[in-house]
Amino acid sequence: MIFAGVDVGSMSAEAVLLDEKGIIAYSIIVVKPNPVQSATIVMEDVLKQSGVKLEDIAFCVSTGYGRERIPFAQHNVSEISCHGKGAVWVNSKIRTIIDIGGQDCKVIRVDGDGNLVDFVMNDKCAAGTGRFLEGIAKTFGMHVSELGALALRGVNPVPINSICTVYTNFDVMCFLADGWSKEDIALGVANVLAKRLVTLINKVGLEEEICVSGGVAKNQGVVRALEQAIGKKVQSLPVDPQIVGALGAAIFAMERYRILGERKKVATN
Amino acid sequence: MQTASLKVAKQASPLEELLNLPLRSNNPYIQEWKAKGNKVIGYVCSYTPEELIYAIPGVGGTRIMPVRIGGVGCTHTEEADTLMYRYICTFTRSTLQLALDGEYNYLDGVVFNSCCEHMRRSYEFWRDLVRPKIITMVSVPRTCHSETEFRWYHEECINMMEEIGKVWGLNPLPDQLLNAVKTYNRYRQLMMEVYRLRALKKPKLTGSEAFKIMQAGFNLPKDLFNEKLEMALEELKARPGITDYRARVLLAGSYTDDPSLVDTIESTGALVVSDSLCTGRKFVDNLVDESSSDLVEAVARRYFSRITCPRMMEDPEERINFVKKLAKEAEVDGIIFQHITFCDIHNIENIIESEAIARAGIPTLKLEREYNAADTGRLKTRVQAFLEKIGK
Amino acid sequence: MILGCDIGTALTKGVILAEGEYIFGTSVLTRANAERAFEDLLEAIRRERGFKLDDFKEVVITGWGEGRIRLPHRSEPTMKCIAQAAIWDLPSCRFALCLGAQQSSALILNDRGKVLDYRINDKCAAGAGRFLDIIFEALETTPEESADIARSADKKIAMSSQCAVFAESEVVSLVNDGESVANILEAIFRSLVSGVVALSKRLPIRGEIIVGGGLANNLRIVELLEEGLGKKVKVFRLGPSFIAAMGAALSVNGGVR
Amino acid sequence: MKNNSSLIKYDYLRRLNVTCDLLRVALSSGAQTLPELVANWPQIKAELIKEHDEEYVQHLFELVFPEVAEALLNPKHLQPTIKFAIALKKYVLDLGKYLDEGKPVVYNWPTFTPEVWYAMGVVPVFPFEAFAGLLSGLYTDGLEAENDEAEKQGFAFHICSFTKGPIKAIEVGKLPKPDLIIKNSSPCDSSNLNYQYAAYVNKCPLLILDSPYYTNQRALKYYVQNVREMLEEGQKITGMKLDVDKLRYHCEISNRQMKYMYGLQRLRKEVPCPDPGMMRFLDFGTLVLCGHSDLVPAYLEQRYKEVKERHERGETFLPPGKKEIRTLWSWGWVANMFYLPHWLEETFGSTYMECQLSYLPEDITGFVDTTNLDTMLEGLARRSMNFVMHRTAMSYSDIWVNDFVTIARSHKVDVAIFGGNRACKHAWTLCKILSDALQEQLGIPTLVWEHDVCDKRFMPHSKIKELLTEFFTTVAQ
Repeated sequence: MIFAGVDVGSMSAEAVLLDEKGIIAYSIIVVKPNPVQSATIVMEDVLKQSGVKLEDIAFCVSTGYGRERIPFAQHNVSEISCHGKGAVWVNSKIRTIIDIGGQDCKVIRVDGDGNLVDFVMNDKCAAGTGRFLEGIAKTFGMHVSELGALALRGVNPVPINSICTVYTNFDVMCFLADGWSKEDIALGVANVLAKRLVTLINKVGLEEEICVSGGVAKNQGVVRALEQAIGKKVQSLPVDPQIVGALGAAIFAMERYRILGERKKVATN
Repeated sequence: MQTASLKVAKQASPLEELLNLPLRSNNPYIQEWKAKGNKVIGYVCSYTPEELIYAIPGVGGTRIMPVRIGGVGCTHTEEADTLMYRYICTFTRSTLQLALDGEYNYLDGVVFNSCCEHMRRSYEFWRDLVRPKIITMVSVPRTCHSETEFRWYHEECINMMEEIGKVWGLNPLPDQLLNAVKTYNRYRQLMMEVYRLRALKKPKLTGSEAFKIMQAGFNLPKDLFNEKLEMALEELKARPGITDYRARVLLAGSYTDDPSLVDTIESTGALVVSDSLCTGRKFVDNLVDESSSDLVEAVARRYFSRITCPRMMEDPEERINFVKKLAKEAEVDGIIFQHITFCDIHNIENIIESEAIARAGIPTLKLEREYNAADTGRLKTRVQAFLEKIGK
Repeated sequence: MILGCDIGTALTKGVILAEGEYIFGTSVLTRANAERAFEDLLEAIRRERGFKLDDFKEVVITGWGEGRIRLPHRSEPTMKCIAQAAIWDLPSCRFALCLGAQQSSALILNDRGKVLDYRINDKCAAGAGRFLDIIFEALETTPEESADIARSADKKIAMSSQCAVFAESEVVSLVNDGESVANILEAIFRSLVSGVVALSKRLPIRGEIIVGGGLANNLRIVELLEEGLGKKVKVFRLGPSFIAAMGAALSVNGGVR
Repeated sequence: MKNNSSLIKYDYLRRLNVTCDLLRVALSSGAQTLPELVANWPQIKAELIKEHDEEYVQHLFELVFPEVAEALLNPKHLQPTIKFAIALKKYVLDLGKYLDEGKPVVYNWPTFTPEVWYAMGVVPVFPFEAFAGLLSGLYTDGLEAENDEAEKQGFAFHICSFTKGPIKAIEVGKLPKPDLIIKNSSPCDSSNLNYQYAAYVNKCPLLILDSPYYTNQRALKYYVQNVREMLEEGQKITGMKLDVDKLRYHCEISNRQMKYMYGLQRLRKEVPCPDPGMMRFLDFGTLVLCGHSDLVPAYLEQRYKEVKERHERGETFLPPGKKEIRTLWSWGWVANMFYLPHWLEETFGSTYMECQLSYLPEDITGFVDTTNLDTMLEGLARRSMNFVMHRTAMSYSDIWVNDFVTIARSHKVDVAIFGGNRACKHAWTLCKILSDALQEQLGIPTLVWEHDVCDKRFMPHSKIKELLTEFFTTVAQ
């Protein structure tokens, strides 16, 4: 029995196929402007990888900001729940998930079954989101994934005080012009991002174990800065942190299918 | 044009009418009312003793109707932003903007309150830029517990009546006062009936509909509204009732008259079955003692003895118990505490109330939002996650 | 000769005066490096007109990068420069706007070009030039053609995003919901201009209005500005970007006579 | 000092206590510059550790804003600041003793001056200025930690840090738990709700002294009646008795304070202004301590004497050759940047006229008639209704606007600075009205900028200097 989860975010879309034994396949793409389009492409890709056919999928749950518009999903769940569910599924000790997405940044607290205990979401400002790092990477003329390693080599972080992402980009250009090393700038950026995360984290509090999901989790610089800022260790996940949301959706698909199945039984008896 | 819109309105059933009543000067009944030479007075806060305005006999048998000033339908706040800077709440800026755009030109007068810092300080802009024929202030103390405060408020009520009276009419006679008081008591009782229908296992109407009815109540002469609501209630009772909802929630916090917030909440499958808002349940809480020999005083008493707004610096316990009581009545699954950005009062009050409510074991969600329903997607995600959190 | 130079966050502009008469102006990209931008500017001037640094009796510098220039020079506050240039361009001007890449400013001045009062907004990028660059990129259009496109808008749409970065993604999703580029651009311009209008109205608007700064190159923005202020607006004669540079040059020996 | 003493137990009290001695001893050490002060530190410390813990003293010394220390060493500030420290010390010791005796802990909002409480034998706590203001003005760590605590719980960034910090300080044990809180219903929702919250979480009564929305006789009568009821209740709750003669004693002290206050206000009209701006901040402190002891008027007498003599000698404290720019602070001082007025005097010759936190309308507030209880209560009530921050906030914004246009005229003001606390909603509603009036009626420019009064992170000092430099170099010449 195969279940699917698809997560359409503002920067990337992910799909995960799942059966009782575990993850069959997953795919990550850069979003197409239209969520339905993104969902379809990422789903086709994961099907192609695994050789599974769409009609073989018993149940599909969608999540992310495009979640309500996905034609082939029978049900949708908020990305907040999905990240919680997914993280605990891969590491049952996880109780707090810090999800840094393209536009949203969420701190999610869950119980042992991955069900929500509490959560908080950033206000409507790009500061402290994936976009923020993307902008910096662009300024450096490199891919966002390279920033992390760069920051790890930083020694004297640059002091960044502008609040607005757009201005931070400009500050970064100035630091470059003033002869700061990319490493130190990347470190400064990681630190300021971590600082912004902490103010959010403070609102719900932390319970260990802690993990970071979403694309930014791959940025070791940010993760280390975050660990220093909260004074706690962050668990690295055994799966690609970017698929946690889609994975959670797939798990919900599995659970939901069972519940519906039982309801049917009850109905038929 | 007027009569046309009137006809259209008249064809609809009383319930449909209340649910689709056009805003402000497009409201056919307000057009009708004004056409007869009657006056309309706007007010900004639930501590305005409405029935006293309604009781004032106008010149030549004309009447005076109070309407509550809101910000529904405000699409921009450019001028208001220029005047008030960004730290003022979007509700205040929206109402002011509507006024500057002439949306409130149909008002013959405006009654302000020393209600909250944001709203009270927009008085000066109304006075100097909007310039209604009458603009008056009712200074409301921040405690209801002392006779001195009550006497002050009582005097304020009398002064307000006289100020309006001396321009357009006389001071009301006892029977005129009694009629107004009876009408408003009836209004509150009927609205409580609406709350009863919302609290049923199978609620007879959605939260969104309830807010539209409340909105209509703010903008019709109460006698007429009562008439229509009585019929509307029969229509509602005849309904099968809503069963396909996902969760029952209570809405608390900042001023909310715009149904769009409730629409956003209900678009997740939740049903708003009750509220503790000054535009809702608090507004119709408590009745005036009709048997009193001094009805003006009795009216003032009602406003001082109803469940308080947190702008009153006292009784958090009472307000918490009030919310608990409502939650029990309507058997809610959770409570959504929302506040408009920069609303100091409900920002802190929501912390006090929600922490106490959470301790009592009722799930709560705190939402910060702008008055005008922008950013609905993110609000919706929060609400949906809340429902998932409480296993709905 | 006098060299007036305005080192902005996006462009570095230079204006040359001889006997108080304008003779030449040019600009180069700043690329966040004031020192290099200034050298590039001098190089451009040499290349295009053959003037060398020591041809200039005085070098006056203003703008974001001024503090970073090691070469001995005289510095002037930007707002003063704008006022000087505005009064030079239009003696009856009493209100000037400068819509820069990171900051918009509004100021009132007297008949001698003295700044009487001003307001600035630089809290966040919404409403600044840099915001537009992001949008143009997202819409795959250019500043030059954007004005005409916006004019052809056939309906008003509301932008909910205050944040420039979110506006970008909002714009992208609008495009994909089949919204026309024209309508989106128009909406963006309107929301941007409404910010500038609000800023302007924080001051008593008197006399005639001069507008400078890169955004004023966009005629649609200027039109909307006139609509919003309910007054005619004159774009700085030498090209809006040069307003502060010209003012810097004019500031020598008491500025405009 | 015993370790169970309140002045040790509660860090804010401890800080305030050490601060008084630190200021007095350090400023009396003969040092005239910061390096000299640092050189003298060993002797200063030796003096301080007679009473206080060495580590703590050392730590606090390292936290002092160097700019503040440097500024206070300036002759124009030196003597008054010492006198202030001595007056404050007396209050701190009285408070410590009072608390150690286990008497009821009373928090008092400063807009009704505390003579009545002294007359009951109560020594109230003034979280607002004595702690939030002074601690964030003197020390680099300020109240940020407490503000963050509040924000963790959901208090918005724009809830006033004047109250948010100290209220949290109670919860984290840096201030004693209140048995009674007294709060005017003005100036703002932010403070009202903060105090309501404090009363709720500490389960103590909150006495609301309701500020009417008008300033007429009826309002005064009403307000006096409220004061009476507050006192009745206050006596019931604390079980302490108001002594009329004691009240007269303390009112006479505060009357003497007012005499010098008004005198200073009048002298500020002189050109050049003989009154250094930084001292407004300490003046406010003495308004909060109103009538506590003879040492309070002693500070103001010192201030008045110096300023008057400076004026009579026709001298100015501005750097030689600096042209005076007479500056109206149309909001108020920035607590977390105590030294700002000094920096402005030194850099731009900008002198400090009045602000919302310094201006008392002498003709209305006058003096308290000490004939009998009634006359005293009426006098105190009238003063309170027209008190700094109360007069401007409790009623229509016209009062603030008219006051400041009048001041701008009478003080021959050149420019205005509206550095608005971001929490101060009612200020942001009248900012445009006021700046328009100044510009249109008097041609006075206003620099409008935002800060957070007790949290320097929102508007870093460097940024504030930038803004002010641009302003003064642009319009003020």
